[in-house]
Amino acid sequence: MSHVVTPMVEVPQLIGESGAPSLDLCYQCGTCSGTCPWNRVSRFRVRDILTRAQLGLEGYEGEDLWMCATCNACVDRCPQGVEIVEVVRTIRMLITESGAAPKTLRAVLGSVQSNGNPWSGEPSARMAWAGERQVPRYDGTQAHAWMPCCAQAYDPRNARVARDTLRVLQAAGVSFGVVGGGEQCCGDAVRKVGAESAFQNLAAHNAGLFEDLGVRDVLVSSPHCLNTFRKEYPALGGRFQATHLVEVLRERIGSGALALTREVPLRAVYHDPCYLGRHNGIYDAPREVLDAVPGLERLEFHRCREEAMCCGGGGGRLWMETPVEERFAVLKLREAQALGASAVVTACPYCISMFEDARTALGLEAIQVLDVAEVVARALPEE
Amino acid sequence: MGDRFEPRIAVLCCNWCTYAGADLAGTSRMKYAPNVRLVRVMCSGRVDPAFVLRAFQDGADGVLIAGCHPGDCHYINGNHKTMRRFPVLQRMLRQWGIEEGRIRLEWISASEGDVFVRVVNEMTEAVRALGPLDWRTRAAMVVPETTHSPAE
Amino acid sequence: MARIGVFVCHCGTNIAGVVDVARVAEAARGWPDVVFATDYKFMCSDPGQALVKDTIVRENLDRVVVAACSPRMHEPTFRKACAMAGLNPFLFEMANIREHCSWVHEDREEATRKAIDLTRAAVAKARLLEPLQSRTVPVTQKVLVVGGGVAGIQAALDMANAGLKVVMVERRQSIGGRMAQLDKTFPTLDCSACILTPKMVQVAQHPNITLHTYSEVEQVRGFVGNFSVTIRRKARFVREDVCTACGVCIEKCPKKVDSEFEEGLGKRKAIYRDFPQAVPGRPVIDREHCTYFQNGKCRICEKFCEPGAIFWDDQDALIEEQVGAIVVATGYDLLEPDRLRPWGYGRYPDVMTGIEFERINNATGPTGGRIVCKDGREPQAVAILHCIGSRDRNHRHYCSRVCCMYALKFAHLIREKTTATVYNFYIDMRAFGKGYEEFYDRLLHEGVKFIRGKAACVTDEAMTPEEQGRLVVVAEATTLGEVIRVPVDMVILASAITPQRDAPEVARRFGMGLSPDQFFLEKHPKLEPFGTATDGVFLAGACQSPKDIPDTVAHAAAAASTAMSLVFRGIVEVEAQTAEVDAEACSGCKVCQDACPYGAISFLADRKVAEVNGGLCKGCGTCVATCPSGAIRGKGFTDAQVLSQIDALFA
Amino acid sequence: MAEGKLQLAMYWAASCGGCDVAVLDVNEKILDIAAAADIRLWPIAMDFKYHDVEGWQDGEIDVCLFNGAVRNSEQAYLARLLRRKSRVMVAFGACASFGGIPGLANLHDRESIFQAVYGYTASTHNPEGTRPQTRLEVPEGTLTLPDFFDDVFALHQVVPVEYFVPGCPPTPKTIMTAIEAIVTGNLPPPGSVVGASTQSVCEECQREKSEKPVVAEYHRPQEVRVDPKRCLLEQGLTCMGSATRGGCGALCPAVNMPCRGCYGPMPRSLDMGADALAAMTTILEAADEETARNKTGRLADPLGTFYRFTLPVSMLRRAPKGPAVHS
Repeated sequence: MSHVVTPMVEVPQLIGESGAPSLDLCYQCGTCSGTCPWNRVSRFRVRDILTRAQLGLEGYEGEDLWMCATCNACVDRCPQGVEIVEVVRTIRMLITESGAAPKTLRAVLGSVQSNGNPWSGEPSARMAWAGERQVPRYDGTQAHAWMPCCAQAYDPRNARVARDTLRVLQAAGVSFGVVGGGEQCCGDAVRKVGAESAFQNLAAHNAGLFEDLGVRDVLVSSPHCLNTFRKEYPALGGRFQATHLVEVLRERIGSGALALTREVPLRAVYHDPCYLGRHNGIYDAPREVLDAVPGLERLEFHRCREEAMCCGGGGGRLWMETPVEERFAVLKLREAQALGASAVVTACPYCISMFEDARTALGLEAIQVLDVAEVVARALPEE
Repeated sequence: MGDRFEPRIAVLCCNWCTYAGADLAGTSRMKYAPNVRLVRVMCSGRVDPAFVLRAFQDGADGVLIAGCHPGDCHYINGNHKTMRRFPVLQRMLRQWGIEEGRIRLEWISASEGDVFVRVVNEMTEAVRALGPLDWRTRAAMVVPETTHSPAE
Repeated sequence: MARIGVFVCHCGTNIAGVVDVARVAEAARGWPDVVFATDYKFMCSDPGQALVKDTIVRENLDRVVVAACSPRMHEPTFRKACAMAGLNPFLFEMANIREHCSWVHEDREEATRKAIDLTRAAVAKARLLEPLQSRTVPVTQKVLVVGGGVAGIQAALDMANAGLKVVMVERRQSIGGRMAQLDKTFPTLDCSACILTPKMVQVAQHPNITLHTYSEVEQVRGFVGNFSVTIRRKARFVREDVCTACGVCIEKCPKKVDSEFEEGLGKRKAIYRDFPQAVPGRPVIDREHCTYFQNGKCRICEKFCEPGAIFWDDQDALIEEQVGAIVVATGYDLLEPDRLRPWGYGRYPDVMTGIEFERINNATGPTGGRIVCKDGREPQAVAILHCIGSRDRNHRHYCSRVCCMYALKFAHLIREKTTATVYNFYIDMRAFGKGYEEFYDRLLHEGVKFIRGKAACVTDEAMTPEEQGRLVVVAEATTLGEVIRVPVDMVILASAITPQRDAPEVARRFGMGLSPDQFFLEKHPKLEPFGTATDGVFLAGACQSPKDIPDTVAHAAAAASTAMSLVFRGIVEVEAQTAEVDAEACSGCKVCQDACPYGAISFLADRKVAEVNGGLCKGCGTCVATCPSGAIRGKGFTDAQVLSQIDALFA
Repeated sequence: MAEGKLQLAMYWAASCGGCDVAVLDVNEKILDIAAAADIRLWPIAMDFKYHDVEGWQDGEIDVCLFNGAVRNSEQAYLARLLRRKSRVMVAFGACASFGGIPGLANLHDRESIFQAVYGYTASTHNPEGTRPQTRLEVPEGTLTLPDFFDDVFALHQVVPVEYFVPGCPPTPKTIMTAIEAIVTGNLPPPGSVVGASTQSVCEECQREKSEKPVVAEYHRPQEVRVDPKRCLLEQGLTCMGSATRGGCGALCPAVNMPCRGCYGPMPRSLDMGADALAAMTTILEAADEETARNKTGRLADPLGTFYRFTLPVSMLRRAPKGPAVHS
């Protein structure tokens, strides 16, 4: 019995026209698969998707398509400049927009539709994380409009980060106010799973809201918000800048406005969030902030900075199931353990969730998972 | 050709790249709109902005300046001068009321006969859409026969 | 009143099939100053040219217009015909009614109207043409060769053997270049030094070659046939007429420095020659590292120099040379090392570049030719990674052309000298030269492993016990669709061949262009791959693009022969259609100085006017368009001439 | 000139009056003029009526110095009238010679100018939308106003002109040189510029130029601290000196102001704006298109800069009439 396949060139043409013309450039060297973090734990090969998509052969749209965590490691290294993440996103879009998104994503996308966030959180409860705390509202006069991530608004673990961030921002004398409830999810991950129209709605809502409020700069806690605000909103009418918390903290510490005085005796290994690092080139700011914390000893993962391994939570992976042994965060926690670290510190709510899950799965009590904001909060002088 | 407006387009181009590219379009028997007339100079750097003004003044509806790609100039960097002049020329013509689409700068190499054809066709269509410039009529200056009879 | 003759060519049916040529000639008869117009089957044929010549005489024509094909094709033909009939050849103008008209349009009426327009424009310009004189100038019978690698050596010897005086300038202490660093050469595996050093010695001994090593070309002035070159001969602190090259000074010098020739893998002294067979053999003192220059003490070399050749007061010397042509053979460099980090270079000592491996494998190199890891062990497995930085938009877009073959050569040499397993990680195998595919086949027979997939990274992070303490190459074996991890002990990176870092500056100095990849730009990629934008300046070897040795030698020989044909001809014609400044109208604003790509315009400070050097001017006309006073005339393309064409076409 | 005193007329049309003041600026030499000439007409200094001039015989005036551009019917009438009465007609000053600053109005037509002036400018209060009328009947008779033209003309575009004396205004030296030439009859062929140089302002400018002038970036004069010694163009100021006829003595550059081009184009110029554009952009440092676009973008108002005084005599002369093609 023979098994032969026939190319269907309409497929690559459609992908090209739908947003990823660089697909054609792939010359099958395999650098992407060789760079991909999945190669340690699974047989997922992104080049396989590219080759199949180039020829329109069955398999490009299969389950593997949903594996990609959009960490950008392959894109950075691709010798042909193929925008691999864009290719994946575009194919996902063709599928999701036709209503065929994987089941695991449907609840999330439904929540985005009805609540404006992926966490099934009530829009009216968006500021609930703050409890009784007085949080200044953005009134057009402050330098930054602070927008905590949806994860921080609705996920209890990340809500702690938001509360510490509030303390830190106030201690640092940052001029800010929160948007305060009307905002919706930035849409980065929504777009990466291919829900383009949902993303467009979110973006139109937020861009309009910021415009109405006269926002010039959005201070974000999530690198995903940063990425989409900086790179995708401008084309959709967003006329504001975006700054990540670590950039502000670095500036405040550097200028002497924020003094970190309390010892924080941690052996902390910093995990580079893909969307802060590779996607936006911010590697030094979080490290400089941590280095300003008294008593903190900073370690590095074997693969760090440009080569850092993803936590596994990007590109919608946060909402999908991964066997424990295949979770990147699990691998990284083990490495942190081997390094003798007492904490993994990062600067992204998705990374926090992924690492916390991994910690639970491994039953690792000895290692804390912390956001840079939490570490800095601990170093603040006592109130 | 019917009644549609046939624009007249001047191509001021260099000998080495664009003129040769147009030659290649010819030897390859490619077909393009007959609306262009080439004026050959040795380098696009020789294109005095006054040549462009004169073409419009004479009645051209569009002017294409074309030369070697930056970095490929037969005269090292004569085309860099064109590249620097052009944006100001285009802006200045806009001030005169000559639309941007009527004046174009393109880099067309000796091997790009197809590009020459595409550019010429595109420009012909674009200028056709803009309609006649008709400078001599629309910007005519005629002193009215004065009927002025000074009254005390 | 001009007397203009117009000749309209049928070019068989090429023109006449679409354009009504008789109507073009008819129209021309009605234009002012046209005293004769006709159409004819083939204007470029002998009878066609005879028609032009006879008519010039019979009708007493003082201008000729031929409406036919592209002037790029037959302008020289008809100019010659005019000249033969006693008419200045620059009183000729051509209308291109074939390439620009009959071949690109189908509608007969449209095409004929356009042909008439084009011919009218040519006549309008012809009316204003002026006689011009082509000038010739003598050519200096000497050639400069810049760079003493195999390309420069080949070019210099070819020319010197033909009896031409050659001046060779080499930046380093010795000639020999990259080829001198290589051990064996593919695919024949002959010893690089064995075939190169005799040629190096020939250069040194050749009566027609003046060799300046440890020297650089600082300035180039003049134009084809008449270049004047300033060479900086760096102070070497060793009297060349006294030194016997015995080498005792080198032996005694206490100061060790990383050797450039050994790619930093070995040491040299502060008084040194690049390698034992260096040509010239006389050493130089490296002022930057010499202890005496650093703190005023030592002078051990001086004590041991029996002939007394050490000369502390030596100074850089500026040498002026007049040459008729220049061959640039400045070679190549390798990819910036920091770009190699993903493949472990700079992190792991046993990751090396190809050129480093050449030195390790070389009997005169730092390990005496033993293929060993940094710790002295022989490797059990070696990976050779192809396309590192080549064919890669993040680094260099082009193929470096020699890596596939030298990777095969390395594999062979490793198999020959060790028991190591050798892996080649490649994207495509490019074995295009004579005997290359056969060499590839030979390596397959030798059991070398080929993995089709580019190495993504090299790491020491072990995932299995076999990987412990070794280097792991990670790649997708794309034919399998499996990511494989290969533990090895040594990694050789076939890193991209790049232009010399100072290529842009050198290009400016010699008036050459740069390709987008920053290699020197050839005059024509097919037909003149050794010429440059500046007449009389030629390219040889890898400074134009990556080349292997046979291609380099062939390229160099071609550059030499072209340079020779220029020099031996003895005279060179300089452009007649140049720019000229009317000193009366020039106000000395100097704006034209920057416009000229050739530095052909100088400012006469005493008269406060600009002047064009007719030898340097190539007639591009950029200064003409730039001059705000209208004081510069572009001969052959004057303002009035170009405007007459525009008016004829559009007024 | 023939025996007797020179019969001199001076008139101003569309101009600011500066040219007339410039004549006074020759100081005590005005007495020499008065000694050599009978000033028959000079509206700025003395009262005249149309019929005075109409009553002269044709050719009765030796020289008429006519300043100002022609932009309405009265000016055209007087240009023609004075032409008839004068043996030598001199376009005096930049406006008469080239259209001058009023000539920049050629970017618009009468209708759009009226719309602005009687319509929407901030200082306009004209609820009835009143527009000037050329005739108005009142009980006392008919009132007339000159007819406002669509175009601004240089004098020679209306009547034949023998000589041109450029400048905004002509410098005293230019005026005296021109008048001496006229008085002594030592004149170049008709159609020539008198009182000015055949070289550019650069020739007279004392500023230092480098061997190869290049401009890093263009600035407006208020944006930079000007080096008092160096060439203004090289400092990135849009100095028109290299494209402008000299004779003024480079007065503006001498006081750190870039030349604005009031002496008009060079003798061999095809088009003054094209000259200046080519010169200023060619020497701008920019090795790629994006830099070229960005840097040339700093060259503000190219048309107004390059044709500040010469729009009506440029190749394109004016913008197309009728509805504007762009806002």
